[in-house]
Amino acid sequence: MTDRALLSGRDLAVWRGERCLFEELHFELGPAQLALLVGANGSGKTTLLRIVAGLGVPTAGSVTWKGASVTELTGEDRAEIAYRGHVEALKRELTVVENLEFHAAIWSREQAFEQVLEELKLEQVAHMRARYLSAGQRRRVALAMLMLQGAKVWLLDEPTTNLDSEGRALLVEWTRRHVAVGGIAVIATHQPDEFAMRGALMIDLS
Amino acid sequence: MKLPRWFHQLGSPPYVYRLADRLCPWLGWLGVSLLVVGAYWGLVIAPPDYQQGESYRIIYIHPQTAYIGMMSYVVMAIAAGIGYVWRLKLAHAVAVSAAPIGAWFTFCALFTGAVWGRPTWGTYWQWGDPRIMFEALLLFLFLGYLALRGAFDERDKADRVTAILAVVGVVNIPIVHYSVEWWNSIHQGPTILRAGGPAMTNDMLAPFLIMVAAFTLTFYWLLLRRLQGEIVEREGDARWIRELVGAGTP
Amino acid sequence: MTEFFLMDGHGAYVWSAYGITLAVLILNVRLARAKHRSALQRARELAAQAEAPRKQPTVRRLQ
Amino acid sequence: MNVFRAVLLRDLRVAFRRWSELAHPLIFFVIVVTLFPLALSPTAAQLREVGVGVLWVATLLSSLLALDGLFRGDADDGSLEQLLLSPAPMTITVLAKVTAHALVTLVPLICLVPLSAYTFNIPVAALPTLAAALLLAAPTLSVLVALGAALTVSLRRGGSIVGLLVLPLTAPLLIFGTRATDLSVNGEPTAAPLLLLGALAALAVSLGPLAIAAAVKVGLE
Repeated sequence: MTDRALLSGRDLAVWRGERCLFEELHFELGPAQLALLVGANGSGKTTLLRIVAGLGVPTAGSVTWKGASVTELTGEDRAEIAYRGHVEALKRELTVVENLEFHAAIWSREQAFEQVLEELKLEQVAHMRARYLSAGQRRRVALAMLMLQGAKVWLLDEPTTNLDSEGRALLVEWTRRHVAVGGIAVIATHQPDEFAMRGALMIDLS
Repeated sequence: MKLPRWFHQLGSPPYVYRLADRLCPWLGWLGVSLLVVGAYWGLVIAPPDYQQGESYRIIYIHPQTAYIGMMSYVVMAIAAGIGYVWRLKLAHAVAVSAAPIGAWFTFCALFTGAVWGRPTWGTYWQWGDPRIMFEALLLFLFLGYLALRGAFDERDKADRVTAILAVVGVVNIPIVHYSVEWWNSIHQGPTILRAGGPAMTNDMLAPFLIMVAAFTLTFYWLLLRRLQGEIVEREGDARWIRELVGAGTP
Repeated sequence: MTEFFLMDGHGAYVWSAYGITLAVLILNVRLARAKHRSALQRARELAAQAEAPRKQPTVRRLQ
Repeated sequence: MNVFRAVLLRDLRVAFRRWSELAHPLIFFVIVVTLFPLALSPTAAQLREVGVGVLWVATLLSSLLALDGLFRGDADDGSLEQLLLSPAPMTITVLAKVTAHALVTLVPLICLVPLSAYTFNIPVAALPTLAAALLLAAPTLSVLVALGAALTVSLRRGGSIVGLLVLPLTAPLLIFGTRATDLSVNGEPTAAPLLLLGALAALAVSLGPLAIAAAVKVGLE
């Protein structure tokens, strides 16, 4: 059972000093499933998402991907989980293309990102330094990187911030398509109904 | 890797807390009595050194404090390493408890070493003596550890980051020690004084060893008392703490 | 008795060395005790407060 | 291997696009070196006596200046997280970043040192050994500085304590480095200290990245 592509968390708990953010949290996501993470600011959405990504360490409990703890993943298993935080991991001094080429080299993916850039209407700014991009454009480049990585699991932390309505629609559609073809997505958001679909898991931290 | 049962028992805070409560009285009283006996023997009964005279009596405390300082760093580094690898909160608690003790004793060793240097070599800060320089560097390592620990407000992160510094530090200690020794040998040539001073006659050896034992016992008493404080702090409102505190122990 | 303290001129060094060592020992004993006692005091305050409310998040499936 | 190359090239490119920041350690070095003759009497013999030590201490201090950009820049814009989550082992990435830092800060510094050796009228014959010693010390110094940066990556004002964390560990470098230069100034064989510097470099380059990678992982927890 464990080798089936399963992302599961068992009795997760996080304490900050004497304050408890959450405890005894269990969840299990199989292929083609979506989870929406909701809760007020500071309720621990980002903390939980980083724990699921394997960046953060819970005070108790563990998160496993295909049976192995997410903190011990290496090689291809590691590349199957994509995490997009509030900041877009763009070097301000590099152009959009240079940033994408760098990430392609890191995930050893061939660089077919021209098509994605067009869809995101970024082809004019492709050779502009990331420092001169607007917040919305930077968000779109982060989306391009997400597509480039081609990960099975998407962990997105409030991905719709700074995106205009057109960008949001694109994101929602891509997420739906990603889940439809068997991908897993965990999205921390303040507008869950934007992504809501039948069978989605709703994790409310507040 | 299956760890032996006692290792797990050592890993459970309530067990260690009660163990410390049982051990501390013995360590404390034995340590203090040995300190008194050793000091009296060293100051009054033992003969002065034919070469250095009375100031030689500092040999009954300086090497001991230096040895405790060094041992504290090793205890700290090993505990921090175990805490980091096996994620044992208790091991981090031991490391945190050992650090300030080590820093204080290294400072004390530095002071007594410098004071001892005054009559023997004519200066307070004898660059020639590699041990003084090594003590100073060890003190900086301790201060670095304590400063780094103080810079974090979240305890878990502070534990794991300072653990890395402690392990890197302990790997560097032999390197620093031998490079300082090497540096001293080229500048001053073989010192007339053997590292430990002139050979100790038997009646000097006895108080020396008593003081070593006394300082070791005191170190463990201090370590366990601080460890108990750390354990209570780290366990927060765990059930066994509520019972312990509810029972209103001192 | 005085020549015992004078230690033919080396007295100042010997006694200051023993003095600082004694001071460090006593200081550490007090610090260790204070740490233990304040931790227990803090634990008493925590014990007095009610058990922290359960913070289990709700996990439900959308229909 | 291409991850090493990718990270190295990226860091070099970013560094050169912010080239003004590269100059800070060099300027600091020159200032420290020129201040010392002011503080001491300008007699040739005494300056040479002190000069070697001053050059080495100035090199240690100015290498500390450039460390903030090593990890903090990546941590703030989120790329350090992505590097941690990438399939490549973090030690390779860290090694690439340390190499980039060494090339960008220490190599120019090493080129500068022989020039400033003139101010302390260190004989020209000693310059090759001085440069060799600095080159051998560069990897160890870079690893130590990178470790200091990694340990304080999540601290806002981490820079202030890195000196306290790193400088005690540079004592062996200082001892062997100055010794090698003194020996060459007196024309004696300098093999021993240089070999010891080489040994330290081997240890630093092999074990250092493990500790640095661990420190970065914990720093971002």
